[in-house]
Amino acid sequence: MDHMLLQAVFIPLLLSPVAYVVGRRHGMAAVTWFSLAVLAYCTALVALAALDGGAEERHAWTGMFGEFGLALDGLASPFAIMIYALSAILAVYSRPYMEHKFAEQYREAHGEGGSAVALAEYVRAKSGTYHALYLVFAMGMLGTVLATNLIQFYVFFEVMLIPGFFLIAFWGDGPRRKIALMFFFWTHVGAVVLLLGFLAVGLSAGTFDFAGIAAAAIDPDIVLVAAVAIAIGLGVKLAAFMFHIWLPWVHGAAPTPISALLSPVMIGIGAYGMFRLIMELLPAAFSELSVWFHVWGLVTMIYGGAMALMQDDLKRLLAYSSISQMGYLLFGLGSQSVLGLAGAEMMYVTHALGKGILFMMAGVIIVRVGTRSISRLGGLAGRMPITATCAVIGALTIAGVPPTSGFMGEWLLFYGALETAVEEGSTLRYVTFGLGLVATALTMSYMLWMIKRVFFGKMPEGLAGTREAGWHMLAPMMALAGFTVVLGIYPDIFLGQIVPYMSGIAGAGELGPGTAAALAGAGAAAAPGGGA
Amino acid sequence: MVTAILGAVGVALPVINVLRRESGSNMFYAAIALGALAAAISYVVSQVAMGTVAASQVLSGDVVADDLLGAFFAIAMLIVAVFTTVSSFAYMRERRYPAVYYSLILLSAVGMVMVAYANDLVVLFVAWELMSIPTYVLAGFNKRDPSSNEAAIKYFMFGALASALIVYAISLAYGLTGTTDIAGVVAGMAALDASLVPLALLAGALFVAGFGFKMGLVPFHMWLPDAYEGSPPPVTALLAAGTKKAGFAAAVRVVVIGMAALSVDWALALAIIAVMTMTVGNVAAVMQKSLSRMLAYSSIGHAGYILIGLAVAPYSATALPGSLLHVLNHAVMKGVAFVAIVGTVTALATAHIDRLRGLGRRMPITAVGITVSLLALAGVPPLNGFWSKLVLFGAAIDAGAAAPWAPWLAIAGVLNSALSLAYYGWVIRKMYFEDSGGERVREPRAIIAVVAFSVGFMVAFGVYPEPLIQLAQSAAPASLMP
Amino acid sequence: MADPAFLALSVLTIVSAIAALELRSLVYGAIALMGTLGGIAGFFLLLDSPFVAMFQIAVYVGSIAVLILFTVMLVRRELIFTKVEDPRRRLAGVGLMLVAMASLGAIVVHSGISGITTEEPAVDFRAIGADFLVRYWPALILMGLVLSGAVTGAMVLARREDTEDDQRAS
Amino acid sequence: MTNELVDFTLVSVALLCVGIYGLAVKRNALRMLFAVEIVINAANLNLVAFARFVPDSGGQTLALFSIAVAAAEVAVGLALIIVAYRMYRDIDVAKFGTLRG
Amino acid sequence: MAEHEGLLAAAAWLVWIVPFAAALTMPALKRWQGRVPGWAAIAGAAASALLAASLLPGALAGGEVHAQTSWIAAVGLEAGVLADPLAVIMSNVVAWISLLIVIYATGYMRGDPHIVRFWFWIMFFVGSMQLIVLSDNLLQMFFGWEGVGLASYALIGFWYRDKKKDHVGTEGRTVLGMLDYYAPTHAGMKAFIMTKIGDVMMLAGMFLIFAYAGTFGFRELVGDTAWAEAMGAQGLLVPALVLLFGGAIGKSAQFPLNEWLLEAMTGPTAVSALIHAATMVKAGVFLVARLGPIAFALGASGLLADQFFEVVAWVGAITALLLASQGMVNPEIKKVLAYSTGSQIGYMMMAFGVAGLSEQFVDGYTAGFYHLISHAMFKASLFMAAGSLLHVVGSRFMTDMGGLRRHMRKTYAFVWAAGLALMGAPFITTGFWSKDAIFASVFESGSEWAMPIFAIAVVTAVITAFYTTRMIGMVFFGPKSEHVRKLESEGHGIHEAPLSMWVPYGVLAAVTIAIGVMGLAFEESLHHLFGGYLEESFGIHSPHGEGEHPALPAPLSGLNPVALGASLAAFGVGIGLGYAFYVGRWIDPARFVASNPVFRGMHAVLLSRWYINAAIYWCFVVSPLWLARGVFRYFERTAIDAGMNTGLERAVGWAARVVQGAQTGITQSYLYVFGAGLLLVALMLLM
Repeated sequence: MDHMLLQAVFIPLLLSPVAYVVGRRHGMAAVTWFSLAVLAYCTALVALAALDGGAEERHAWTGMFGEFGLALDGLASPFAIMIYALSAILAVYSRPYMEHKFAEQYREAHGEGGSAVALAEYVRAKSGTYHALYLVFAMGMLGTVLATNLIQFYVFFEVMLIPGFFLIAFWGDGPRRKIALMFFFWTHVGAVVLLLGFLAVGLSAGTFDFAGIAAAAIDPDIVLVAAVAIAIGLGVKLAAFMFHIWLPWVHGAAPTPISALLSPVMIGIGAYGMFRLIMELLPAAFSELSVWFHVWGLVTMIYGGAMALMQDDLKRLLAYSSISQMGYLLFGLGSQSVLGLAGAEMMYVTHALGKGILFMMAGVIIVRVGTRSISRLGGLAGRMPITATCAVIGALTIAGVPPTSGFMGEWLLFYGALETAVEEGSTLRYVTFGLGLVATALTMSYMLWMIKRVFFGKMPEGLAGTREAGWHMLAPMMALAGFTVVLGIYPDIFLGQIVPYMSGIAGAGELGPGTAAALAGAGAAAAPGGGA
Repeated sequence: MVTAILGAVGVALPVINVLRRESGSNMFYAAIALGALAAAISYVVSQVAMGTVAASQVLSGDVVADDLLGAFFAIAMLIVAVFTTVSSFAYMRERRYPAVYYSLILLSAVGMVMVAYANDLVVLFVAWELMSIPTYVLAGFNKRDPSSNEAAIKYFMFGALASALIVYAISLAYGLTGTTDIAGVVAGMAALDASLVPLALLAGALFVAGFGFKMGLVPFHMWLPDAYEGSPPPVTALLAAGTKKAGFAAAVRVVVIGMAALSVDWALALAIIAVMTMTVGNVAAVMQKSLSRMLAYSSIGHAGYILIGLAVAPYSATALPGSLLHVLNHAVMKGVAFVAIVGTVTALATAHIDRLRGLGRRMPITAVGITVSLLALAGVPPLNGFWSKLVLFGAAIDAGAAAPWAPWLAIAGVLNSALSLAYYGWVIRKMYFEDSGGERVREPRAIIAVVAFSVGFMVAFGVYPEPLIQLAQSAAPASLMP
Repeated sequence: MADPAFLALSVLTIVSAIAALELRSLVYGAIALMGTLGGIAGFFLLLDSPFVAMFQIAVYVGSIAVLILFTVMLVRRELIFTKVEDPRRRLAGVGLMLVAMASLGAIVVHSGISGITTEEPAVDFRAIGADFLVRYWPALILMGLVLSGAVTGAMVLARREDTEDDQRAS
Repeated sequence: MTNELVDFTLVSVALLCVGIYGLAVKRNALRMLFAVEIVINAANLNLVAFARFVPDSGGQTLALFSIAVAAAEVAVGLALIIVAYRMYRDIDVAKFGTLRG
Repeated sequence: MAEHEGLLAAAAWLVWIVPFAAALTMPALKRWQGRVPGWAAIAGAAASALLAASLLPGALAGGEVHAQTSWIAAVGLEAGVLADPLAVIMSNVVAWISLLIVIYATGYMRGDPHIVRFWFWIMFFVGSMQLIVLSDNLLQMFFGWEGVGLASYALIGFWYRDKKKDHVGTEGRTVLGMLDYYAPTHAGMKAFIMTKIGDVMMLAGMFLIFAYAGTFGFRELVGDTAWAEAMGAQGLLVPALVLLFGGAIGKSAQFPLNEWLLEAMTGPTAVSALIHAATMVKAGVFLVARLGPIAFALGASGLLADQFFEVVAWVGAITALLLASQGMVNPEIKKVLAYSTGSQIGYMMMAFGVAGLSEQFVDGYTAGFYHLISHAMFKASLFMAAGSLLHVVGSRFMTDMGGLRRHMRKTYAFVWAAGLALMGAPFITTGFWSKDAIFASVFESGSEWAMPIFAIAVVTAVITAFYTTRMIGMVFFGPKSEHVRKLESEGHGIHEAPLSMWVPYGVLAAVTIAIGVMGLAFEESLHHLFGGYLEESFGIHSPHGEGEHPALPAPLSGLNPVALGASLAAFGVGIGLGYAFYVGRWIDPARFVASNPVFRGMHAVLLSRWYINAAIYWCFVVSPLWLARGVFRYFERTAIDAGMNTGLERAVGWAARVVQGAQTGITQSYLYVFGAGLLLVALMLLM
């Protein structure tokens, strides 16, 4: 099919006004199916392109800043697939959650007295807006990942902010407007710092296209400065330590389906940026900075975990957990070895799955119980067994316990870190590796403790009447839970793409014995597969 | 040609008024004015499109240079004039002296256009005055409104002082080089005796002050927020989006080109002013209560961004194109924002941010116009404002090789744009996320038209900015490029 | 060294300029301003530019100053004779003025123009006329537009609406 | 011609500074108008002086334009002051301070 | 033959796949509550057991089945099963004991509303355990390893409502300010996290080895020793092995990660029997059995991993003594058994450790493994019996029992049988033979540490005999406790457990005795089997002559007299003391302890678990939480939140006010600024 990627990126955008109209005319159910259909189609496009071994499209754009390209390669495809798959799944999930939220806001605005007809009308009006913004949001994220040009990357990077801002400001919790502004503001600050880095790189290279930059020889001083700027800019998106100011608020306040998209999928794009922009485009700076990424990642992961321990608000806890998980990604990135990098990318996938489940769980609890305060929860496992099961699977995914995909991400990640440590004989790396492993215990602690406080133990008064969520909410969770287990047992679905790509970047000369042996095996294993 | 059309119509309008003896027909005069502007703009655009315009004739020696630089500014300013006229449909409906009003707009437009085309200091000065004097009147056109009058008086005092300073500066330049022709001045400055350089620089400073007053550069900006807030909103659109840009047109012609000849580090001075300007503008815009005042400060901030391009012009080939691009974009963005204010003022009789609560529901199209323009002003892609900022900041970073301080301009610029998002976002928040409970209001059709056009412009050139970038590149005078 | 006429004119001009600003009565101030404007005209004569001097006297002294004087007359008496200003700001203004004078004067004096005199004949005012029509005709057109705009604008502004409304009502 | 160019320039600078002082200090709108006129005249003086010493007709031309423009300006300015006076019964500019912040 | 091998390989795969499949069918059986899930579980466990048994003949003949399939192709990893004698025997032990316990649990868990969840996790556990046993590489094994951990977590916290009766510990009792009273969900979490610490070390070890060897496979690690040489050169070999052993420490509840096992007793007793006595805690031992030969075989290349074995031996010894000592004073029957479990596993570790330190690797290896088998049987039996007691009495405290021997005769008999095995009653119990083999191998190892470890082993044996007697005495002898009398007065008379419950532990007790009677022969054949296995697979040659393997047990011929004597003496002393205090009740233990401040202090220390638990809580729970709270309050909230959000807001607001304050609205001041600015710009340009 022609222009598969172009379609995948722009169909949601072009159809978002249609979604608005459908929502207004035919209500939430129709628009949910509409969104699902659109996103599912686009997911299929992306997945097909990925199965084809990637795709690349180029279109004329600006003379000064290069062309408009879309490329799906081994690095981008896991990100792209997760973005759209999760978006599609969450479109279904949105239905009950957002209906609940609309109704709540309607009551807020009109008191309890509003008539049912008026409420239905209200919900209809809002659902169109919601899905229109939702589609644009998804599209922005995908565009970022597929971009082949610095400026294009930046454009999409910002495009996803705008719908995100509105989604939070319209339907968030708490001081939602202020938080939406905070979100917009801080991520924009990050983005502009990123832009400075882009400009420095692009202008020194004389081109903004990735391909051109990779080929260009740039003054190493500029590269380093630019890489630091890019790292900081992406660090804000990634909510790495010291730049995570906005994240707990935003993820706590965003409407849950959006949190579930923001947290795992969107902030991970920061990591994608680090892969694509720093590791791939600025390898010299990357090798210089990688140790610092490593340490930064470690600090982030421990800090996020420690803060997560202290939270009482369920969604804030998950938000801090996301910070911690982004620390893993950074950690893997800093490992600078093929498997470590592959593991970091796998972590993105796995975090998307796990955190997606957990945020959905939080949404279920918000809808069914009406509180997010962990201290007011407890013993819900008996009342909502499927949710509890999914949540446990999600928690295990985050904690990296086999047979969930979390383990597959983590072992590669940590192994990669160790391999580099061994290779360089660097004590710092050994120590960070060890502490990183210890941090996994921390991760597990806060996750299990959260699960225990929410689902186990004594049930507070008043929760006895809690019911299990409807299938709109359960099915997405179960789908993700199933997928995380499948992926945990058979990770080749993604690793098959990631590892060869990463080894292509790292070059065969720098491999540790473990990786080399592994890859030799992989080559042997892949050869017949390639023939077939 | 443009002058002829506009000037003739401008003079003719009051005469027609006298002849008809029947005042109050707002639409009639507006239509005539609009027709004149449309003719003018189509003339300029067709000229540009046909490629009959020379790239840059700054150094040609003619009194009026019919070049792309002028055409570029002319397009920007004529668009603004059209905005003003169209939005005045709504605004002037209940007000008096429409004939004079539109004629003044046209005269001012002539002035602006001629400032852009002027290639001789004498013409420049007279055009400058032609641009300014009608706007003094326009600013005070609401005779019953004390703030309109206050704005006009402040504006007038500054304007008069500034034009006196410009004359003074011209006199120095003339005295040093013996000619008023810009090309001659440049040549003369380049060959200046070292002992005379301080005077040349003094002239430069006076030019900066004189033009900077219009551009709203710190510290010559202080009249600006008051004048913008107090003037009738369509006039503010003209001031902010139009005459301000004429200041840049003059600055590009005179300050940059003229001073490039002097081999002193004047660029640094401009850079300092640029940083001060953008910082003061953006900081002061925070927590404003009136939307027009906030936008006034924001336009001070934007003057700072544009000045970046002028400051690094000698070091980067993309600097001046960046400035030009931002001039055009800012004209549209700010123009539509003020036009939207016209809408709120006519429909709701307020531009107070707190009273704009729920605007998204009450006046959806106006609110969309404001939102998109604010986002574009903040430089959020994919809107046109992003690209011009991008080119500007890029130029600043690019200039870093020759001038080590230049990247700091870019850093200051991006930090300021980030800051600006905070107060733009605040307005958006008021419009969409808070509700005053008012009923939906009918939006003036003229405003809708302007908003539709500008939103289309901002989005279209945001997604595909190539034509504008190329236009700006070819319009920028090549003489400065390293 | 400057000749006595120049010195006398300088003193006249500057002192009357200061007087125009500082005299308690606005009327006297306006008259002192006329003195300044006349002094400038005198300078123009000294500079062998009689045409400009005449223009100065005709336009400035003859019309502008008179216009101002009439306006002054329009204003209430006590406003004419009371002078309001903040002592602190005045002090600051004087300071600024002196600093500016000193620094600008220093720039001027130390720049290369000191000591320039000329023996060349003055420009014939016919050349000016030729300039107007040949070279600066666009400016002339613009000037016409300026004047027409200013006149219509000033008229609209100055028109008393209350009386007009009364007329229309009647 | 016995006078030096610099003498005229100095007088002009002095007038310029007086004018700016007047603008910065005086609160009476009419006096501010006076000050503006002083500045314009300083500029004109400079212009004509340079024109004499260059010598060239351009300076004088511009001076003429400048005088005419000044007239137009004064007309508008006076009109504005009159409007203000009608509204406030006062011409103290410091009292026109509602726009601020 | 190839076909036959294929069948065997399929059986080896199915051994662990079948239980998983059974687990996955459980949710589908939810509709038919009641007995159906139980039957399905029995079917699954039985199928698995039969499959395991089908592997037995080949393994006993010294054969091995090794099959692989592609797994993570991207990294070149393969999944596989390795059914060598070690794995097959272990697999059978696991399979058959699980089958018995599953049968027991159908009775024990009857009527529980969450029975489906129970069976799911039990079957999941069995599958994971078999996966550990049959994996041919470390990574795959780790899946099972975490799987059993997960099942353990889920089952310890099975009664997730945290009712009072499901807790362990004495309510209100604190040790160093830490409450010694644990809810099931807390206990599950504690177990999972503590074992995770071990797992983390294990992962680190695995990765280190993988980094050098490029493989996780057990077979591959043996063949080529280049990796070990490289690691040895860097001094990383022993650390890597010790890190791997860390996993075993965690899973087998060895010192210092022993504390979770006691709280694990909050789970249903069937779970305690299966997971926390018979199988899962043996996974660590199994891991050492897997790795020990690899490490020892490196000795042939001159790479001695002595320090690794020393660590193993000492950890085992310390754990054995530490936990046994606490078992002497604890009032809860399941906790006593748990202490005993940890302590006995310490023996096994000790055996494997000294095996590596001696020339006679096979001796220690066999001894350890023999003890593993016998302990699995008698401890499972004891736990199930304890479950019956709990079931009947409704209290976990032994002080609430007493005098039950007349009411529960079968249980009484089986507890004696299994208890004697635990105590190491001479000649007729498996426990005696296996413990004696350990004593002997320790004594004969010739290591410099042999004597201290031997002494510890003997002391531990005394204590073991004592606490076992104490338990039996407190439960079955003496007067009935108030609790029991209250029950009787309420009409809930004490009665024997139902058939489905007593049969399983009866069978195990009987088998214990049966094997015990011909214990030496059993040991010899095991020795023979492992001798061949180690020789063939690892090239470890033991200098014992082949002639020393008589077909029939010549009683006592292969025994070491010192070890034998020590063993007998320990048994005698221990049971004697226990009898005096608790069966004969000649001395009142409470008064005895109170009589002397030293005893009082010791009692307190023992009852407070040597303060280790409390110390761990202080160091790893309380302080980190305290630290985290501090950081949260004084950094996250202040520096990050307030500092960057509010602070920035305030700073900008302040700046805005300053700038806006300058905008006074008065034209003069504007013009003044204009003039000053002009001057400034002029000067700036001129500078």
